[in-house]
This record gives sequence, structure tokens and C-alpha cells, in this order.
Amino acid sequence: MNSAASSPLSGASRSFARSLARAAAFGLAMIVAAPAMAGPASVEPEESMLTTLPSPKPSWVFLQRGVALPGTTVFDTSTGKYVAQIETPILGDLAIDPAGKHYYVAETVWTRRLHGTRQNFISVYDAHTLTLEGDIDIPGRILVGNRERDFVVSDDGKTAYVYDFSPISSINVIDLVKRKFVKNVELPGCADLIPNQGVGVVSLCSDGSLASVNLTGDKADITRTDPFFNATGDPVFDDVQFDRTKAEAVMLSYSGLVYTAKLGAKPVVSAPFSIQEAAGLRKGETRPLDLNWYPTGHQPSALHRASGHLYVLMHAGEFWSHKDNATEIWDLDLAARKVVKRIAVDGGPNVINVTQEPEPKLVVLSDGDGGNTGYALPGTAQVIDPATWTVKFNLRDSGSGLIQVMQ
Amino acid sequence: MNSAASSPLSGASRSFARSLARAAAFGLAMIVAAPAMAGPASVEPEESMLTTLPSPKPSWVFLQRGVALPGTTVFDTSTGKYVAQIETPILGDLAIDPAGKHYYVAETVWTRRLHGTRQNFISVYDAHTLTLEGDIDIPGRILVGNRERDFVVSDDGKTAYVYDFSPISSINVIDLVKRKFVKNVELPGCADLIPNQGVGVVSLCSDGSLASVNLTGDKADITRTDPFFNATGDPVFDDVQFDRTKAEAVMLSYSGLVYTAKLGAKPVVSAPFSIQEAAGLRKGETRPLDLNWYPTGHQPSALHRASGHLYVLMHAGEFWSHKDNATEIWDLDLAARKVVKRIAVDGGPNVINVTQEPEPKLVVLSDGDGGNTGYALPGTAQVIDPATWTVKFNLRDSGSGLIQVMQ
Amino acid sequence: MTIFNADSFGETLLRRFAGGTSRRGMLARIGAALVAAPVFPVLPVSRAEAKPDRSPESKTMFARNAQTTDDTKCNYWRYCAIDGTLCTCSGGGIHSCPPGAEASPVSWVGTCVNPDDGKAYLIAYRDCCGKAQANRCNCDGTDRETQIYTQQLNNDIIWCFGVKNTEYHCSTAVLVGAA
Amino acid sequence: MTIFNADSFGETLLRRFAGGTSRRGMLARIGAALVAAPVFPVLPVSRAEAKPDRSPESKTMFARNAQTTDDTKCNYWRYCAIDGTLCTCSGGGIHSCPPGAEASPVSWVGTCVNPDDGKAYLIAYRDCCGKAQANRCNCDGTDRETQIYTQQLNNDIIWCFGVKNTEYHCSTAVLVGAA
Repeated sequence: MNSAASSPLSGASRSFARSLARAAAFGLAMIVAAPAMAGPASVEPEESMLTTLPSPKPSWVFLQRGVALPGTTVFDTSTGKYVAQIETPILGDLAIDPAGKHYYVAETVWTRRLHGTRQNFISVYDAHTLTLEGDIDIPGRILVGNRERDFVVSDDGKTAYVYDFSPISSINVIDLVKRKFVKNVELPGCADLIPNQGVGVVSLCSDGSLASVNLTGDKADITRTDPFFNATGDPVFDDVQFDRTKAEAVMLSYSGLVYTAKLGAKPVVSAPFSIQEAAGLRKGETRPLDLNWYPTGHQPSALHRASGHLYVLMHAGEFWSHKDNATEIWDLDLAARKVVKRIAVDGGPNVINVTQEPEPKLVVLSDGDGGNTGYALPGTAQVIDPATWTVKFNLRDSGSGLIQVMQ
Repeated sequence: MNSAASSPLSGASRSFARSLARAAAFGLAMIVAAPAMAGPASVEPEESMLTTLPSPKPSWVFLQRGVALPGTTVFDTSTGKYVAQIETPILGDLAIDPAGKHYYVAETVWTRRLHGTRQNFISVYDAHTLTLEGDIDIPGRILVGNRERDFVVSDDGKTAYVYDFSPISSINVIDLVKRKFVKNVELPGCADLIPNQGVGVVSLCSDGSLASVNLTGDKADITRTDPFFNATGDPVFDDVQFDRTKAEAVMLSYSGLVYTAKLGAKPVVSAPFSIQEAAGLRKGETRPLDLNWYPTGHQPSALHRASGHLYVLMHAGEFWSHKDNATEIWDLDLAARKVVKRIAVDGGPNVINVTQEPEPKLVVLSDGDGGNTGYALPGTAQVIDPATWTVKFNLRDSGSGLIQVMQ
Repeated sequence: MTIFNADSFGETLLRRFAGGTSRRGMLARIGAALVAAPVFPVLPVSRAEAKPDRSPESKTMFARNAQTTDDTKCNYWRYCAIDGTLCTCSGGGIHSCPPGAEASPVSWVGTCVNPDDGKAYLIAYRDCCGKAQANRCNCDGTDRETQIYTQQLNNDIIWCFGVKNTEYHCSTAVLVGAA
Repeated sequence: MTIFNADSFGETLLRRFAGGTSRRGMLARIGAALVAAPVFPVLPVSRAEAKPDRSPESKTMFARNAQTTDDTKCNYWRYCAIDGTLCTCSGGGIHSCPPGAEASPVSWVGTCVNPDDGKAYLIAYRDCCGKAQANRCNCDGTDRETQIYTQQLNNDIIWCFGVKNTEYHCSTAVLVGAA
């Protein structure tokens, strides 16, 4: 990597040195890193170096390697190059510090792999060295893959919220400045956390409402909007899109209804419109047998904040096929309520995201890639330029699940 | 599975019941296992059952899923059917209780996945229920894949030996009856443990000798044979074959030399013979450029104890290509010092084992299988009948590394 | 607006377990972890709206193509809302965990149509837990499958609760009763 | 019989580090973890036998096909005895660990021939540790690679010692000197 800086490797610890001397005494041959003391040689021996990273860039994309292999790969969509790997475990959640100084990973491990004591914590990594600065223990968290709204950081970067389902539904609040767990707040019947700056979080509920959880006081105060969607008949996808600067959330239902909500102490939800109608087609039904274009995937839509364009993975099929692979990407101008472009896409993606650069790049991937092995191994992500609708790069061995970007 | 017995699922714990009641009070809908109290219904509700296993059979084969996915799959080579999964971690070692009552797994975990405290222990599983009976903590163990001689159990099933390299070379001795770590014995310059009943273990050494480690006294007593092989110029494979009833070990070198050793307080090694000469070809060289047939793989040979036949993975190539994929299996009659059969094999295997049934079955696999992903995922093992040299079964999604059988 | 209408999911269970019992009594029984019971989010289920629709139009693509003979295939009728590795391929059975795995007493549910009688049945997808994922016969049925704010109808969540270790091994499809 | 003849591996290191120093003095310096040193099993290396063979006959198939321009390919000359994921493909370099990974101060070694000058060089394959395997560009060179009773020449062992966590991330190929 061109942007990487290097620093010499620090020396081994003293206790290790002792163990080494003991090993040597017992007849073991080995090479120890030792450039400084090297005697005369025909070739100058090399030093082992460490590599560091710049702050996360808006052109970077973070791809979870899936449910078979741990780790999140980072690629630069400007160059198509691999940048680094962030240590997310399987079913772990990554959140990026809005200031770009840290990566936070919410994870769950047993002390002895498949037994022992369950531990839930947030690992804090320095964004430049990717070294672990420490853990913040929390009481629990939901175990589910491919969700961006189970672990979110407030817009000011000071507070993290972790969704828990144990099977009691609740929110864990974490102070990222003090690196301390603050409190657990029960959240009956709701899930999916959207940071609501100055208030707390907003959440989707199974009665079809949005709950606003006010966490400013000693006691959490939860208020709900009127129900506006049908949580069992036409659910909105967990994958709520959120524009921090406008404090606006965009929700998409299985049938293709697009809702927007203005966040705040009392969120206000707009009347929905149909993405199919916005494309000049008839509205999506909520029953099988009727063929139409439907949104699809684990991460079916991506909002480019600056332009107000929502990119949606779509497939032709029946209702209740909301996990099918996409065959088209629709480019929806939210303000105009118009699908301005429909583009065929290869590889059957079911996750999509868009970089928040002035000239954005789309990244799509088939969650569950990895050839015909069925193992959801890292596959090939496509970087698509929505200005020209051409594939700029194919990122090989990149991800097999959630795609994240700098907000 | 036909042979499986079933028993009703035991009830949930009381503390969980409390948490459930609390969850319910907060408006969460769920289904709780409850066959006994079911009211009238048109269909009888089913109970959740547990499945149990018979004792391990000589026809079973144990296949490590490799370095990407944890777990060892068990298949029955008589039926080609999947039996169960034993919980071996990546780089964990499985040992089967000779009495068939337990499975032992030597493993290494950090309390917090990639950080925290390193723990090394042996997990003890009941062979019928596969439930964990407990752990036996040990000071350390080598981290290396695809080796059967890093964790062995004595013939009487009472003692386990775990090889450690830290980087001091040593043996951990474990009392399996008391389920306690006993002691650590340093083993300078040697590795690969062969149980030596009534004495301790025998080990391969880098001076080309066998070390006999006598563990009967308070202080370990190590004696070595004269050097008989060249550990750097023509190493014998780690994968020593061992016949418990005859107390005889069979070793195979890169160039194709076959050594046998009678174990005991003072092991005696026979003069080697060339497997190529035993096939009517010229002896293998120990230099590149000369083309010949060479043994190959991580587990290049398998001894059928009762008949004294050694089945060897072979490939045509140059010296120092000892990890190449095999293209033939050679059937070597050890007593006659004659290769009685050479058979072409598909799929380029590099691990082989043979069941110890009176009419044995060979199992071969390409370590590193998993399509073109390069991830060493479970691939397809072939079960070959050496009486007819036909493939009896293809075991799909079975393994990608070490193959083990009941001894 | 319909608040909860996952077919007759609610109705059935109310019929089977609640009967003349009060909601309070029902909770007490859940507390003893002896019975199954749904407790609905915020509003009690509307019985009228929860009636199962058995018209051909209600049949999803899955239901129209399901079979009842091979429970190791993804199109086996009970798998209409399953997600994961089939225990039937992994040393267990349609309602049995493989050796060493522990069945979660809590599960998500589906309403699947049995093509033999054309009737809808309530299926509890009980995960078998505490072992590494078997990864044999992976299936993903999505009939009436929702998002995680309606947990009991979501099949992405690791449904391993009240077990010693929540590692996911495989999923069973337990017949609870007629829907 | 030759006891240790991995080309000039031993000779070089004796020449470079031992010189007039006694064996005892050498061990003391290893104790300080400042220098590299081989201490041979049981018998000291025979200098006469350890002389590098630079004839064409000594060149393995790997050496005959190696290149010196692209260190992200398995046939790069230094990778004659590597086994694992290349750090050069994983955000690191030929002698640099990727961000967040820690280089093991102890390593296995290889003796590889540089096709540009035809000379043999000692390469230390230093593993970068503490992160999940990168799994990008996996290579397995086997020139003079032995079994685990001769650890320093075996490439299957996880060579992560003296680091905080021994999880294997990727491997570097550090040039130590002429062989």
C-alpha cells in the first residue's frame, strides 16, 4: 500500500527471551529477529517492519467475510486495492468511529470456544495501527448476521448502542469516551437502532410504529409513533437507511413501499410511495402468485446522502421472496419520487452499499458467495460507478455479507 | 441413523424459565417446547429428542474439516453415511479412547478469541452422547495442523501424551483416569509421539534417531537409538504408522525408504528397504532433477495392521516435492517387501488412512479441498475397497485434512 | 390495520394452550417453562384477522412446489420458513438434535402447507446448539419470514436460548399442530 | 552419515554470528534476544558437509522456475520454502506485517536461490500473528522442508512465539543473508 507508513518492530519481551535461551540450551535451532547485531554479510539483512494505515477514507468499503470465516476486509474503491483486515468475529458487528480514530467491534465469545463463560464486549481498535486498545464489557447482544442496526454509534461518536435479545429485547448503552457500559434499557417489541442525536435512538417496532427512546434522563422514556406499516404482512427491512445530516431515515417494505421519517424527540413519518409506481409500473402486492419487481436481499438498499438517491436491489418474483438474488439495481430519486434508472446486474447480489463521496461508487455482492461450496465464503464484490453504470473493479476474495462505508 | 437411540429432551433450567417469563411480560411472542401439556389438537405435536451414538466402530472414519472450518465429521465406510460431528477446533487434535468410551480433543483457545489468556486443555466427550464431560488443563501444546502424533493415548487408554513446542520441545503427560495433568518432560530435538506401552513414548529425533522416553520413574529417562536416517537430507514423515499389537512402528522417508522399529524399553530399528525397488524400479534419489516415484502428502501412508500391508500415496516427480498430490496408491506387503499393486487414484489425494477391519477400506482425500476457493474446505473423500480397488463411496463435504480410524 | 396476522399462528396457540385460562395464568405457566405460549406484542391478536387463508391464492411458490417424502431436501413441506443447516442431514432428525447438540426450548415459527392434505400447520424451527455449524444441506425458506423487530417470525437470529452454549449447529422443524 | 546439511544454513550463521565467540557466549546473546543463532541438535554441524552446492544439479524445480519481480506470486524466489498466506497480498510487505499483526521474532528458514545472481540466500519466514488468517495468495514451497522433529526447517508449524496471540495471519520472507 502506498499510503502505509512503517515503523521498526519492537523487541521481544524479556520473559520470552528467557524461554528462548532455555530452548536453545535444549538443542533447538532457530532464527531470532536480529538485524542490529548482524555481522559482516554479503547482503544486508532486512528488518521486520509494521505497517500502519491512514484514517478511514470515504472511498473505503468494509466487507464482512461472512459466516464461515471471521474478519472484515477493507478495500479502496478508488483503486480496487485491498487495504487491511479488521478483526470482526463471525456474527460480530463493526461500527466505525465517525471521527475516524477507532474501529469498534461488538462480539460474543465463550472463554473456552464452545463452552465456558459467555462474554459480550466491544473491542476498541486504533484506526491507524489496528492494535487493540481494550475491551468494554456489556451484558449481552443479539446473535444474528448481516445487520448494520444492531450496533450503532451516535453522530458525535461519544455513545454506542448495542441491541440485545436474550430473549428479552433491550438496548445496551455504552460511553465510548469513558469506555464504560452505562445501562441496559428494555425495548419491548422493537429492534433496529438508529442514532437520534441529542435524544437517544429510534427503533422499528412489531406493531408497525417507530419508537423513540429518550436516554437523556435517568429513566429511559419510550414514545411511539402511530403504527404506519404492517410488521407481519408487509415488513420494512431491518436495513434502515439514515442520513445523519438531515436526521432522516428511509425505510423500504417487502412490497416496495418507501417511507421516510424525520427523527427527533418525536419522529414524523411521511406517507409512503411505491417504488414500482415510481418506475411507471403497478404497485407491489402482498400476496403470492402475482409477479412483479420486488426489493430483495439482506441489505437491499443504499442511500447516497448528498444526492438523495436510493439504490435498491430488485428482482422479479412473487411476494415472500425477499431474500432472492437481485437481477437489477434501481436508482430512485427520493425527492422526485422517480426511478431514474434501472440497470441489470450480474452475479445475483443481495447486499449493496454506496460510498458517501461526492461521486459515489456502488458496491454489490452476493451474500453467500464462495463458489459451489455453499459455505458463504468471501466472494467477488463489484464496484460500480453509477455515473456511467460500469463495473470499475472486481474485488476478489472480499466479502460474503454486510457491506459498510464511512458515514 | 438406524443405530441411533433417542431420549426425550430435558426441561429448560429454572433461571431460564424466569427470564422467559420476564420476556413474555414485555410482549415477546415465542414458542416454548411443551409437548406434555399440549391441549387437544388435530395433529399430535412432536417432542424434541436427542440422538445418541453407538461406540465407535472399526468401519467409522474421522475426517477433520480442515483449517477453515472447525469440526471432525464421522462417516461409516460400510454405508457411506454421515454419523456425527465431533467438536475439534481448527488446529485441534482428536484422540479416540481405545476402549471406545470417550473422544479426547486437545485444543488451545484464548479467553477472548484473539486476545485474553491462552488456555490449553483436553476436552473429554462421552462417546455415546457426545456431551462434554469436562476439561483437563495442560501447560501447552504445539500449534500445527494435520498431525496424528502430537496427541496420543496409551494402548491401555489410561495415559495421554501431548507434544508441546513453545519453542521448547516437551511432552505433557496426562492421567486420563484421574483426569489430571501429571507432568511436563523436556524432549530436546525430538517430536512425534508413539505410545510405548509400559514404558512411555517413542519419538523421532532430528539427529536421525528414535528416542525412547521412559516415564515409569519419578524422573524421565531418555535413551536414543543410533542415528539411522538423515533428518534434513531424507527425513522420515511425521506420520509414523504404529501396530499396537506387535508394538511395531513403520516409518517412510521422502526418498522412499521404509524402516520398521520394534518398540520397547530399547527400540530396535531394522535396515531399510526402498519402496521403489520393492516395485521393481530403481531406488529414489535425494537430489532434484532425477524423476522417480516418491511418497507424498501430509498423511502419506496407512498400515493395515492385521495383514501387514502399507498403502502409500505416490507421485511422479523430483525430490523435495513431498507435499504434491498423489496420482497412485501403492500396496506394499511389508513382510514380502514387495509392492503387490499400483493403482491410479483420482482427485490428487494427499491424506490416506485405512480401517482396521478384517476386510479394510481405504479412505483418501485431497487436503485443501473445497473447489477453487483455496480455503481448504471439506471436500469429497473416496472410500476404496482394496480387495477390488473400486471406489465404494464418495463422502461429500467430509474433510480437508487428517483422517483417523479406530486403532 | 392488521397488527399481527401470521396466519393463524396466534389463534392456534391460544386455542391449544390458553382455552379458558386467563392471560395471567398463561404467563405463570410460561414461567414454569412447561408450556408453549405466544404473548403478542402490544396488542392481543385479533382472532378474526388471524384466520388461515387456505385458498390456492394463499399458496406461496414454496407451498406449490413442496413435497412430503424427503426431509433432507430444502423443498420438504415443513421447511417453508427454515434458515440454516438441516439436522436431518447432520446426524439428527426432523425433530431430533444430532448427538452432543442441545435443542433450544425457544424457537421461531412458520406456517407451512402440507401438500398431502392442503392444510396449514404450525412449525417450530428449533435450533440445535452448542456445536459448530454442521453446514450440511443449507436451506433458506422465506414464507412469511419477517425482520428482527418481529423476532418469532425471523429466521436469521441464532435461536439458541436457555442452552449451555449458543453456537449454532443445525435446525429442526417440529410439528406443533394444525394452524 | 550427514547429520545436518540444509545447505549452508548452519555454516552461514556460525560464520556471521559465532565467529570467535564460544558456544556459551552465543547462548548468552540469544538469552538477550538480540541475535540470531542456530544451536544444533546433539551434534555440531560439520562445516565441510554444510557447504552450499551451487551446481545446476542442486537446483530444485522451484529454483529453476523462480522469478524476482513479483512478490505477490508463489514463484517469487524467496518463497522456496514458505507455507501460508503471503503478507504481500494482505496489506503488508515482503518483510512487513499488515496493520495490527505482530511479527514473530522466531521463524523457520529456507535456503533459496536468487535466479538473478544464481546464489543461495538464507530466508527467515517470519509469521505475522494475532489476526485471523488473511487467506489471500496461499503458497506452499517445499524446498528442503522437513518434518516437525526438525522444527526450524518445517513450514507447517504456526511460528507465532513471543507474541501476544498466536493466531496466524500471514507470512513474510525476510532476507537474512547469503547462504
